[in-house]
Amino acid sequence: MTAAFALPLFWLMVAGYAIASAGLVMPTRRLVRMAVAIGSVAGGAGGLALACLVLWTDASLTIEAPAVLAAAGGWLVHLDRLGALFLALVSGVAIPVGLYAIAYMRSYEGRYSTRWMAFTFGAFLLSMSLVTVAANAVTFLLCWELMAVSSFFLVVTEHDRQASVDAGLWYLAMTHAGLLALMAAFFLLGSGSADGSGATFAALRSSAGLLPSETRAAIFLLALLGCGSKAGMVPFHVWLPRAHPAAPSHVSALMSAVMVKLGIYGLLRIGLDLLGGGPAWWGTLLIILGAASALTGVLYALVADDLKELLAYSTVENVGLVLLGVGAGFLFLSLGQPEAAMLALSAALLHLINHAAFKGALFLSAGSIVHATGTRDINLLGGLITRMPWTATTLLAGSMSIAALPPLNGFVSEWLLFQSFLPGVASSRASIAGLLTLGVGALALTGGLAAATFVKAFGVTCLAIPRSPGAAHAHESPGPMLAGMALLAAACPLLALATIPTLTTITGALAGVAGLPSIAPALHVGVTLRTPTGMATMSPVAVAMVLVAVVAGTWIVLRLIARRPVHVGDTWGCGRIGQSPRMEYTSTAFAEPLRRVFDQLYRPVDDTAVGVVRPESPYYIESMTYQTTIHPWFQRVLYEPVVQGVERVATWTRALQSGSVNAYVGYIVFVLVILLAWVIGF
Amino acid sequence: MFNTLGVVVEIAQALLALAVAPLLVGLIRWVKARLQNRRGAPVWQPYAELRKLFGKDTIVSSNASWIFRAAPFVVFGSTVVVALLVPVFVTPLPFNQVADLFALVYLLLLGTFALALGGLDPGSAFGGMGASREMTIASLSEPAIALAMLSLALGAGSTNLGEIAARTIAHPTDALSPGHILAFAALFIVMLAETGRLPVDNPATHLELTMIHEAMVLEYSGPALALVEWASWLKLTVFLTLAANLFVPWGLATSLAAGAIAMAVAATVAKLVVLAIGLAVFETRVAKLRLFRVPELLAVSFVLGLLAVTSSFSLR
Amino acid sequence: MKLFQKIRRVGIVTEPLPEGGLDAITIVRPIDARARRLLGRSVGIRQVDAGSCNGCELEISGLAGPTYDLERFGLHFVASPRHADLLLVTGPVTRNMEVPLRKTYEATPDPKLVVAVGDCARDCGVFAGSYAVVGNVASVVPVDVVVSGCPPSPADILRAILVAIGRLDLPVASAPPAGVSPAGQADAL
Amino acid sequence: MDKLFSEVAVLGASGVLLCAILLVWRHHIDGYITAFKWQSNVLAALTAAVAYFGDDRDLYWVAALMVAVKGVAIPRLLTRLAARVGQHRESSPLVSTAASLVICGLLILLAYTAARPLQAMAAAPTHGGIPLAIGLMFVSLFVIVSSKKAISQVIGFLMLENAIALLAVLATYGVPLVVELGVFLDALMGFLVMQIVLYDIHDTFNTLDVDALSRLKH
Repeated sequence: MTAAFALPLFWLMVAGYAIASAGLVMPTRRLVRMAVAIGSVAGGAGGLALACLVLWTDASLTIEAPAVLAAAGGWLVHLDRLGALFLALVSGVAIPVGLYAIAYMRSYEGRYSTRWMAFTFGAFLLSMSLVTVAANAVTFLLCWELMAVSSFFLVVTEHDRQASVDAGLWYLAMTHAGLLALMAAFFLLGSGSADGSGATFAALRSSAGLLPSETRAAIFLLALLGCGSKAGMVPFHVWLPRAHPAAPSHVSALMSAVMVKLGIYGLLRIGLDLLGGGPAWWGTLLIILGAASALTGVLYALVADDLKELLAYSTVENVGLVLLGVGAGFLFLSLGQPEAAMLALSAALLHLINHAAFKGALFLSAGSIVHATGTRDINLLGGLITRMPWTATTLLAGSMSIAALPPLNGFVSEWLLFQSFLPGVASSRASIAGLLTLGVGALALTGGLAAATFVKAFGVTCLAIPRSPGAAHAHESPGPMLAGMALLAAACPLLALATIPTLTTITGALAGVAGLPSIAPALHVGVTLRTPTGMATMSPVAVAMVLVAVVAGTWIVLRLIARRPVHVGDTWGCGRIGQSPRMEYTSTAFAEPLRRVFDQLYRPVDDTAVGVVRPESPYYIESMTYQTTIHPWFQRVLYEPVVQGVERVATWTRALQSGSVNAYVGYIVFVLVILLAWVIGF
Repeated sequence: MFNTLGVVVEIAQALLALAVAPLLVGLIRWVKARLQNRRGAPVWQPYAELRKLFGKDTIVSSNASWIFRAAPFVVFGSTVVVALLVPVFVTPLPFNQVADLFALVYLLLLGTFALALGGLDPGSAFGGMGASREMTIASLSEPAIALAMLSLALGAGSTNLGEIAARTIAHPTDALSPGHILAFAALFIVMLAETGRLPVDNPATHLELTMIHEAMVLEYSGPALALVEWASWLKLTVFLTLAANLFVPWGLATSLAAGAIAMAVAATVAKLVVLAIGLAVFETRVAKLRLFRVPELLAVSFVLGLLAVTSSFSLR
Repeated sequence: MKLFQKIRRVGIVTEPLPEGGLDAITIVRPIDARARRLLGRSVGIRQVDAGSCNGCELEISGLAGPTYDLERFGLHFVASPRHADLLLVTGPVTRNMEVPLRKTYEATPDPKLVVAVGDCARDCGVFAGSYAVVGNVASVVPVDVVVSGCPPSPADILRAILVAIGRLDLPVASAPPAGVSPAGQADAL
Repeated sequence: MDKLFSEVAVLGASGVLLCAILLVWRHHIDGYITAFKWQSNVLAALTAAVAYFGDDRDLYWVAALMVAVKGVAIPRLLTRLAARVGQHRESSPLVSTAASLVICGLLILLAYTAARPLQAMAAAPTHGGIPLAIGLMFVSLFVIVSSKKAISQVIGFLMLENAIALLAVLATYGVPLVVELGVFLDALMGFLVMQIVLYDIHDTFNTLDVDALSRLKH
């Protein structure tokens, strides 16, 4: 009976996002904003309800429209549980982001076209939702491309800023390279099914097993390229730290919290569902790339001084963590340990969902800060906790979650990731045990560095004295923005408390996919998590309760026994007369020790300029400027040669373009002669 | 069998750890004073310090927010929760099921995180410096801890502390296995770094530029300072107890019989005293490292952890 | 190993605090009873050099050494006035050190004590009347106990601290130290 | 008994490897020599333990010789050498210390992965230590590759010799005494030759920085 609701809910979702897009034709700016908010909340609610329906009951949704795009195989929508999990993610984040947009879009009014923004925003949400329900190659690729194009327009919203345009171009180039790879992957996948059933996923799934192993490997690598570039996996992540900061903050939140996750979805869909897993090196490759992403992401997040760039790099890190889990899942499947694989994949997906909550909250808080202070530079912020208490609180909640601190949700999923590696370390195969041991090390280092990064991100941004007039005169953001932020921030503790239901839903979605057990193994006893191999138990609810009880108990006891007054005084500074923000530690200073430790990776370019007052003595110094820049290695090693090569080829081809008709005819004759010679010769 | 009584014993042993922590620090200070040919403060001196601090007024910087006031409670609370997890006398207890070694690490990280924010909040240069250094060391010691624990977990087949201790009690020769010894060495180095002992940080320094832990708490006064200090002493006690009861758990009670517990109390106290004296002698012997050699020390600890894991592989 | 052999050979060198010799010490004002009750067994000392010639500092640094070993009485130097219970102030207060001294006093949580060490701290000593000097310590912050001497011996300083916290008995002095006002004198000159 | 034996073997091998790690951590040539000395002594102790458990009289002699030659004589010679050429510090290593340590860790892991089949082949209770011995070889080679001073390279070579001895002890309970003696003699001769070469380098270039050797090309 419940299945009957599926179709109306689907159309509610589509209609909601259509309303958001209809902002394009609204007569007043106010109506534009209202359309976006109402549309995305309604669409999100519809999508979330639909996803829950599919996840928790045996309902499913199938819509066929073979007439549309008939030549390419027709339009086919089918929502299964794996897709529903991601649909829930898209919809769940769409609601707070829609609320947030009501107020946030105001700051763009008058400068940029909010109508166009509304249209592309609606299209972006719709296309992301449709990616999760697409059930054949053409639908999937079409929605994928729509998602890329609509988000491209959102990235270049501030089209008069060079940085935004550059970011947009990088994004466009990378995402289209990825699209080409995905098209090739689907083409290869389809080459197995001769009956021309239009490359539906069901057909691809059944025929994929018959493909030769080289083709399967090629498909996997192409999918990895296509989905990895979308997910921000190292080394295809270069667009991410540019595009996410450049986009308006509610869009950054969507891109970081949701869109990159669809890259993971694509990888799971193609690699696991359609191909059914592969040999051990697939998992190994994913683990290596995941560890590289996690470490690269967190190391660059650590030294970033731009708040949104920091968050963007931390997205790369978290995608790396998810990939570590996914890789372990692939690896265990190939080793014939489906229970361990289930644990690893569930841990990865749980982290993915948790990351959506805290990264969404963080990006929205960052947007609120940018909105209030007009800067993203952490070195110019400070003291916001007294000026913007709510924003600071949501930023703190997000920071603590992402630093994997108990009792919040990031802790639970990182704990599960650790645990999911243990069965592999205990494996008797030396190479796998060694690989996963290093994986555990990488996971731990990432966790520690992430904590340092977010002490900096929260501490320098929100605490102490403001470092610029903008920060000093900051004001709290309007209600709708706070509501959006609060929803996502509240999700952090709630998801931690609701770990067991969430995890059950995830295992339910994964059950039966590829070689995973069709009846999900229980990962818990009551409220206590328990890994199937019996390696460990942990109860997030009990940890949270005990922690809160002890902290509160300490507070009460101290109130009873130590009742001495509290005075307010100056910060101690060895008796100096006044305190100025220039005496505080800055973001750059905070990261300096770790930057020195990882000097060989960062290879910073330092530049010290000393203004000497008297030429006769170098000790009378008027001013001193210290500048340091870090040029990311992937940029230097991987991309610059490519870009230079393209430029060289372009210069060379320009020489061909003489503009003279004689030359062009000459080329034609030349080619003809060559061709004739070839025909005669062979 | 463990339920109500077990919870009571659990809480009792955490409270006892809390009560003993100042004494342990006092003992270390006393031994160090004697090794410096001084008479030194009596071993119960830390209790006098706590009593005094709880009776003093508090001065809070005008720049500080609620984070500064809340941080000591979070630091103290998270450390107490860790103390609840550690098998002090009896193993396994109900709380064993609630969290394991990895959770323990993240609980400690919660305290470090809170204290670093508390250091940054008043806006003083020292606080920022301390926070930055503390996070540097905490983050770099993370992989070493993880690998040391991995090696322990591989031996016991579990990451829950109770099972690890129980396993070693059941197989006493395991305590001498190379994986165990190397993991102990790795964890010992991490302990020095995490609890701010020599050669990483000098707990008795007065020079701001060489401080790590102390620099973060320069702004705290009165009861808040008492909480922070007590938490750091408890952290040291917890680490020493872990070292004693995970690596040489002999004497640990496996039931709630009165005789067994009495034995366990005696054994634990004896082990803690030995470790404390050992630590004091070690601290007398070594000089403080330059800050930028600390990462090298932690790299040694990481390699030790890796070696511990490899050794336990090799014995399979 | 050589280190520990040497430690064993040298043995404990701390000397017992010599009896008597309280003449150098003056209690300036009645000491807060709560401070005495609270600080009996544990005192954090913050030393403030308010313009001293470093003679007194040299003697004070002897306190922490093995011979005088102030730690045996539960006294210890701290790194921040926030942790301190007792300020040990030396030197005539120079113009540049007036605000820092006051700020240090304000930064120390109650209950707190102030011990002025040396003749300069008592009455500006040889610097009395200098244009660079604001006045004695008592003219800037409330002083509880004064130790005379140029410089006072470590034993005197130690005894003064013990007097301040009530571990040694000394009747309250009848007359406060001569309140010189060097600034006024400078004007007169 | 066999379990205890294999644990002692792995423990001893770990100890030997640990000394190598210690050597990588130290900056001073003195520290290098001390680490090498301890390594040789641990190796000798391990050899004695293998002699006891394996009931092989000859190995006791080998152990005693190890202490005498590698534990006492060579460190002394090295100290004299270092004092004479005024070398106290591996001043600017090619790779930073922390990075070297991590690389060594990875090399050990790699050695374990690579030597696992080898270990499975050897049936002796000592076989658990074989990967560690191979790891030690890698670490010694890394020390030779990454050090800039000729004297630290010499210590690296000596450590490599220790690694081979360790492998021999663990894999086959030590080669026959005669062969072992030959190896010793070889090592000693090699060391003496190197000493002469070192003096020559020092006299010619007034430094022991091996970078200076590239000047020979001109």
